[in-house]
Amino acid sequence: MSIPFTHFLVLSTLLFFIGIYGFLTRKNLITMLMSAELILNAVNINFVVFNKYLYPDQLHGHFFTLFIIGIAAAEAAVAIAIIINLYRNFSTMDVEEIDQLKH
Amino acid sequence: MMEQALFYLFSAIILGFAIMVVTTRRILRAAIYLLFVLGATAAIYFMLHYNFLAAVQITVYAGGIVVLIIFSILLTSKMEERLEVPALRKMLFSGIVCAGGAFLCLHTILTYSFNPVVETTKPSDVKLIGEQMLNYGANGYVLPFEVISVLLLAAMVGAIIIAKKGKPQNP
Amino acid sequence: MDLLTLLIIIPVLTIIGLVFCKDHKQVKIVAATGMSVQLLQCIYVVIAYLMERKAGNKAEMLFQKNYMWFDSLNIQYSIGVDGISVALILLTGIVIFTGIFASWNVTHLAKEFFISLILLSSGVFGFFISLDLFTMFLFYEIAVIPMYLLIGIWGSGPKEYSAMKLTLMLMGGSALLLVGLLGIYFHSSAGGSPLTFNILEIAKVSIPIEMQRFLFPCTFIGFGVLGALFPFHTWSPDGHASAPTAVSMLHAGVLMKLGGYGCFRIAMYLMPEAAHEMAWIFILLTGISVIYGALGAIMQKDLKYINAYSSVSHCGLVLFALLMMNETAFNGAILQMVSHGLMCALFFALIGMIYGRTKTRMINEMQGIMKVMPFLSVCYVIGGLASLGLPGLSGFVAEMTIFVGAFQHPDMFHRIATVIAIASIVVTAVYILRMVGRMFMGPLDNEQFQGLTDAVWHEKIATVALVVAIAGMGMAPLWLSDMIGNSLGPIMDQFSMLAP
Amino acid sequence: MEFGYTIWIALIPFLAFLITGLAGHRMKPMVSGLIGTVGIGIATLLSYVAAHQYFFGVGKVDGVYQKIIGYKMEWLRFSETLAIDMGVLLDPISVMMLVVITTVSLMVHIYSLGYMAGEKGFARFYAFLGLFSFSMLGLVVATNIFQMYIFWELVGVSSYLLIGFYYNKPSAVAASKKAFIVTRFADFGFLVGILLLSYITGTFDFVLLTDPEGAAITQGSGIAFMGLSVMTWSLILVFMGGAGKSAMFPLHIWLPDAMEGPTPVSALIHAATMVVAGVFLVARLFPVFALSAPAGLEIVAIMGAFTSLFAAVIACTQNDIKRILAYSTMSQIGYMMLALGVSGYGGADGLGYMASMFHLFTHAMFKALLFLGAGAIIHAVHSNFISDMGGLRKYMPVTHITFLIACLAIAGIPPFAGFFSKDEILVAAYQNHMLYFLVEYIVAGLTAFYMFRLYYGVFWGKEKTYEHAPHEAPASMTIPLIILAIGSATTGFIPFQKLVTSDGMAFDIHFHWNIALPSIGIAIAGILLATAFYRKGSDMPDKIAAGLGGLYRAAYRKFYIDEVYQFITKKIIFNLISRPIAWFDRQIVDGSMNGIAYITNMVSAGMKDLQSGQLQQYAFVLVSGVLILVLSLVYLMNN
Amino acid sequence: MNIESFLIMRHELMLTLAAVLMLIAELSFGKSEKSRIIPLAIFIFGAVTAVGFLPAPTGSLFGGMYQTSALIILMKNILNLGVFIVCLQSASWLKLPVNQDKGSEYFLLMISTLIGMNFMISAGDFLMFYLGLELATIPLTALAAYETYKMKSAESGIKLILSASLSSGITLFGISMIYGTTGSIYFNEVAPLITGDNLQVLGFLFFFTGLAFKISIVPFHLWTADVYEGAPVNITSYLSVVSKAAALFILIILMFTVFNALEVVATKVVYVTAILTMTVGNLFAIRQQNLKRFLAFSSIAQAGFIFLGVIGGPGLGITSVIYFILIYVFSNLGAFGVIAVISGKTGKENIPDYNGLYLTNPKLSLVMMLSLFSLAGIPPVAGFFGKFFLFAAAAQQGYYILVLIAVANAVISLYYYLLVVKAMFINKSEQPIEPIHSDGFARVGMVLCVLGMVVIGFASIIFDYIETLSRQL
Repeated sequence: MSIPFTHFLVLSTLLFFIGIYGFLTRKNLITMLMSAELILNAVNINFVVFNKYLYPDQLHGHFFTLFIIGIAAAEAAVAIAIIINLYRNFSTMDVEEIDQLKH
Repeated sequence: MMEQALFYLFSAIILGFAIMVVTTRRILRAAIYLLFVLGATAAIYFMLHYNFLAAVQITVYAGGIVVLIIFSILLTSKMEERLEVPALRKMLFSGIVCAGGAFLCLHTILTYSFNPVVETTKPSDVKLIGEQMLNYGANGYVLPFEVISVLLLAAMVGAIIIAKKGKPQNP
Repeated sequence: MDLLTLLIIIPVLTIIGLVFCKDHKQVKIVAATGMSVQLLQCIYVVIAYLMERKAGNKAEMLFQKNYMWFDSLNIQYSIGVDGISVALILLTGIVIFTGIFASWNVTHLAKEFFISLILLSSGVFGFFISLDLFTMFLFYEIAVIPMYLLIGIWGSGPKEYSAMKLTLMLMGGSALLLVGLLGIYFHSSAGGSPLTFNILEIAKVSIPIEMQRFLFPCTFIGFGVLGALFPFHTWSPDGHASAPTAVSMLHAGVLMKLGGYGCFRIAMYLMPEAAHEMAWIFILLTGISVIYGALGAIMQKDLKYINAYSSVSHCGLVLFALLMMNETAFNGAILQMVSHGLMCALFFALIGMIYGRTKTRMINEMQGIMKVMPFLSVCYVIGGLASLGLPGLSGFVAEMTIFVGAFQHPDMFHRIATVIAIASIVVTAVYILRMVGRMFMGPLDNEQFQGLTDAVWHEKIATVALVVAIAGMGMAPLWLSDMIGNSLGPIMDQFSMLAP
Repeated sequence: MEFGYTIWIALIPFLAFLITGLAGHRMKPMVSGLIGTVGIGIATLLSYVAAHQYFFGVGKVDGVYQKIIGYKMEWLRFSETLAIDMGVLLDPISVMMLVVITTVSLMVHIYSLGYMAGEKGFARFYAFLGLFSFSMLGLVVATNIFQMYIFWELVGVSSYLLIGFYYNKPSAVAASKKAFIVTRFADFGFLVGILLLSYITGTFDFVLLTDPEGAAITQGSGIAFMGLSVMTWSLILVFMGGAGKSAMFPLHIWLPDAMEGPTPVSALIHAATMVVAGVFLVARLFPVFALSAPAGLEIVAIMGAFTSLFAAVIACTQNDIKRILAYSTMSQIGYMMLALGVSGYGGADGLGYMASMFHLFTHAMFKALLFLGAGAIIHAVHSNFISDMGGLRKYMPVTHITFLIACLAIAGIPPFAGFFSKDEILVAAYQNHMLYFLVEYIVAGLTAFYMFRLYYGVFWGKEKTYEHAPHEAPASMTIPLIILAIGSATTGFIPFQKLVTSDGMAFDIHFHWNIALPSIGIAIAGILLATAFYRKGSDMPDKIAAGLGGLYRAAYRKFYIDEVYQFITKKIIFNLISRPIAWFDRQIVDGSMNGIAYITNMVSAGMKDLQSGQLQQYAFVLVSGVLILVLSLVYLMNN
Repeated sequence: MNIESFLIMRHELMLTLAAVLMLIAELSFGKSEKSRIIPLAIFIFGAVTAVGFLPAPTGSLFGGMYQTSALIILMKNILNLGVFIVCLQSASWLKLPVNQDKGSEYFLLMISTLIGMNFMISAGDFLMFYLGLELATIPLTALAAYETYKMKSAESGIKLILSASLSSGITLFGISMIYGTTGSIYFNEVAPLITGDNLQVLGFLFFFTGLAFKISIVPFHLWTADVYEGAPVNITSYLSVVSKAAALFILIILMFTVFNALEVVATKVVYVTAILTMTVGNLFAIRQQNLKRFLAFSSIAQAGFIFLGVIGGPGLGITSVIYFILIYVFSNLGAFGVIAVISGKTGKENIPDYNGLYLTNPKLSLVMMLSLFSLAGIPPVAGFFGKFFLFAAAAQQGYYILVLIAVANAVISLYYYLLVVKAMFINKSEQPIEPIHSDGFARVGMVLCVLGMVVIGFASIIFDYIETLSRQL
């Protein structure tokens, strides 16, 4: 194996923080959701790589990733339902406008 | 060598498009870039011989989630609309935090002495995955499987009741 | 049911009875009956105690009972009394009894009023009979909290502010206290014996001195807040001024004694070394309390403020005496608690009654009311005289015991502090006489006061009971002083190793 | 115990107090008056019996009068050695005081039946009188210095109550308050003195304290403090209490004001009994003073001398009949103090002591008489001021004669009582220091002058027009006058040197013509001067007063002592101490408590933007929170 | 698999069964019969709760993925009790016309979150833990956004789900690091491999964040108040009590098993966050006018107090945490019950609206007062005992300064609780809330709460029982 193992981790970590950056800056709710997906994806890479390179005799990381993907889907479904409700009933998509509740 | 090149290519795709996802001002494009990121990730899974996982990644992520997102975008946004650029302050602080975080994590990770085992050729074939998935002994995943089914059901129900039409009381 | 637990059971039963009352009249009858029974029970406890001692029972605590409560932490419902607690129980019995009669005119939410009042008193009784720190703390808090509602709902003036301030400051004190108690608990084990909250057990253990240095101030200030230790006394003027009559009575009369008792029984008894080491700081503070309270009282115009500051001074004297750490001074401190309890109750009862008639508590708005309400005025003067330490009334006995005790201290600093404290009796005379002179004497000019009436039967019950108690204690103090003194032996043993 | 009954001398008035106090408003006024009078009458009888028994019976053993404990019970115990006992200690001075107090008190009781008749609060008056008698009797028989302190305080409070008897009169209220507070201040010294004394000697008991061979005296002069031994300090402090009660300068200011009380009260309390308590106190502790703290005794003498002169000067200028008598009382007490101060202990050295007690005794008689006489006069003319009086001798013959006897007695004209006692004092002063003698000599002259100024002003001088024609007082008032007049005329012949001496042993005195004659001379001179000025009325006094100018005015305004006190109390204590403390308490101490609450609220308000409602801000905080935790725990704090 | 395995998993199975019954009921009941679902659901849930208390075997299943012990069973029972009371309190709200046809979904979602929590507590590996966590969160967001016609409800839903997804992302990152350094996701395999290496500490902290987010520990708490305020009252109470309790349970389990080796780090984290949480929660609570928001901050502060127990270590620490949570369930639900009743009938949720409540609604006011006193830790209600033991636990480890800060905070908290008491009892109002007749379910709920608050404190047997169980952890 010639690809340094840690490069995967660099990749995933960077992806993780890019996701977080997106989450912190994007104003549109859907783009925030996308950033969250990036975060999960980064974690997935971690699990897979660890599984593959460090502990290949079991499939813990592999399965973990599988389940994360499943849950990401469920999460996205509910989030999008709420977003659509917000848009439909209150016609807003901007996270900065959603601040009736504060202080 | 080939592998290496591919890996860095995919890495570049992932990171590049990820940045695009979080910066582009066109929301639909962002979704498409996300698709690229997820696809490239799947490609890496393939490289690692986790074929089943890669397939799931493509079907569920690309095929499911991204499509869902695209639909919702189509439902809620106008095509010509450009997203607002976030306030500079926000970008600056978030950028600092994220960069700092990345540095911190990378530093920690890179100073840790991992012991990568020598490449084992244990195939991750679908049969083995299936066996483990439905095994209720040690290293079996039938219980999580059941649980996630409950979760998906609940999420579905939840999504439905919210998306159900109802009249707003106080817009 | 044992003798002491009955002291808690009776108020609780009274409260239950009150819940089922239909109207004001029933409420008052039930409350008065309950508290009369309670008073009799208190007297019975005193008699039983004295008989038992006479029969030669030398145990540190009598009527002791232990019931395991929280097994895993060795928390027990552990009760017992010695002469000190008996004296204070009697005081509480008298004050709550008179308090009921003094609040005969409460009509707004009367049921709730009496329930809160009696709940408060049950906390006080529980506190005095407890030998277990946890139980004690529990009762302590039960005694403090109803105060908020009592002042807030039935008070006058800036009642919400005062009630809040009082509650928060007292709770702040109890917060410190809690830390202290926990610290004591976790150092109560000697040589592998289980941790305990039991005071008598802890007294046998020597808490490490470094720990004591932290825990002693916590507990002492914790209780000191309730005992109006300078500079944590400021809840007292506002609280007393806003509180309804019976609450002021109970609060100044009994609750503030919890502070002194706690300082004594817990802070000093359990941590004698630190007490000895740090006494000077607190002697300074209490010395300031004594003089400062008295001087502060001079300029006040509101009767309740006068008495509140006077309480600061008198309660300061209690703590001051405790810090002198000799038998006579201890005795004096306890006597002062009883005496001040009775006096304060009398004062506040009378202020309530006078205020009920004149609708003012400002001494400069009253003059010559002796003419229309001689009974109340005479009782007030008696209270005032007791407060300034007139022989034949309770205050003298207590103060002299304190001064004699304190002055026997071999250290110069303590004796000088004592002399300064003694100076307070002059200042006390100034404000008491000023108040008496302004209010009761002189011509009755105010037309509105001409038609006022003197005390009625329930008011007379309250005041006469207190006056008799004050005079009784003042004229025949020996039995009380002996009863307290005989119980000081084990406590002095704690301090004996510190003898210079 | 053969003297066990003596306890009842004190207790009977107390019972009378309880009865009249608690039930007085339910009975006819006169009944309560009679109860009180009968009570004190019995007490008087008992004290006569006791005096007889003591002086002429069992009191003397081997030529020495013993200290006899008639009764004793433990009242409050402080420690093994320190306890307050209640009891009766009989020795020459206490027995003598019993006689004085009961006698004068009885006279006042009887007198008041007439004087106070019809007053509102008659029963209350008798209750207070009973209380006072009880306290005063308890004071003099005290076996224990703390018992004495207790009754000392009780005396003070009964004095307070009686001065303020007319409680709806603001001046009376103010006077009572002043009396109480000033004496209270003095008592502070007394109390500290007692504590110091007990700290040194370990006892409160008089018998132990005053035993000349006792440990208390012999080990007394230990450590010194500011040049004086601690024992001396403690006695000075104790004397401070005595000075307060006995109106020694500068603690005298309450006494003239105390005249606001009913006149019989002034006679009893502020002339005959209570005000001499200070003298009695010093006499009681005399062995201690004399043997272990001569410096203390020196102070007593100086205070006595100064006060007697000071008060006499003021007395010459006053216009209010009772105030003149009050200053006169002060002056005479100064005499007694001086006598104690110059005395030695034992045998003929104790001449001053004997003289002081002697003068106390005679003074009680004639001063009570003077006050009661003044009462009769005031009763008749309804005014206190000499300027409103004149020519009363025609209307009130009995009063006139008795008053004259009293004036002669106080002026020191033989054979009236005052002459003998005052003469002994002058002798004692002379033997000690010339200066004391000179002062007292002048005071004797001044006394004669102002007494006769008063006498002439009231009974002679220009006749005023009276609204109601003055008439002689009723029998209940004149009988006590007559009895006391007899006393004033005759008690000078009692051989005090045989009965009341510093060590209980009799001694002989020699008559000193060289002192007696000049003193008679100066008294007569004073009388003559007064006769010249006031018998007919003349403008000479005014001219002299004008000539003296500032000095006269200062004396008239009582040397501005009251103003000084006013300044100290009102301006300094009230404004500079109490008011700032009240302010400090509200603003600083309480303010800091409120400040904590305020700051909490402010912080709370300041933090509200943390919760901005912006989801991304929340996420930002969350992420930075994790990173800060990581940074600090992984890198900064990981040891 | 045998019958015993079913008994071991009986909580989850019963709940799943209940969920299925709800589905069936939804499908089989006609539109007019929809209202009958509510009593049916409450009955079913009551039965589930009751059965949970029956003794049954404990053990580990699925190769260690699922484990249960007497202590865990107790935790589940506490959660059941809490949810049961919430259900009782929801009845009248569900009867409102706007919510009428969504009753079975409500119960279904609630039960599924409870299933998630049960699995989370019973988890034997990180995967089950994660699934349980998500199952406990995602349907809950749907519940928070339940009142689709209210902007605030939708806002609370979106805030919850987005921040939850962020926090779960962070948690997963942490888990991945732990997996990377140990090679396993099973708790019992991971535990011995935790060495306190930097990366593990980092993983632990990321992981901790996810739970802290659920428990609303400062600085991960910011969503709490907004979500609580916006969500329907009953969901707020559910969030503040059950959801928080579940997260705390798993936190203490993990702290003292898997991450036991990281004690030093964990202690520091808990120490700092406990102080922050108490203080910030209190300072915010002081200013609140909306009662739900007020209780949100108060519950944040309570979490800070609970951390004192967490820092108290195994034994007394765990005991006191569980004991306190038990009391907290009753206390907080008591308060929320009153708010639910009043808000349901009048829509008033602000503190000034409660002025003079005692004169019109004495019983509600008393319940509210007792609950608040219990939250404040005032005897004789149980909160006093709970707090005392929490503080004792921290003091046992010698953290006296922490205890001192905590008690000072308790005083501040007393201040704002008293503000509400003041409004109800002391303040006068021109337009007080008219006398309210609450329905039977709500009453039963409140009676349960009051009973709980009164009995649990004095009945030392409960504390001793918990103590015995926690020693087995």
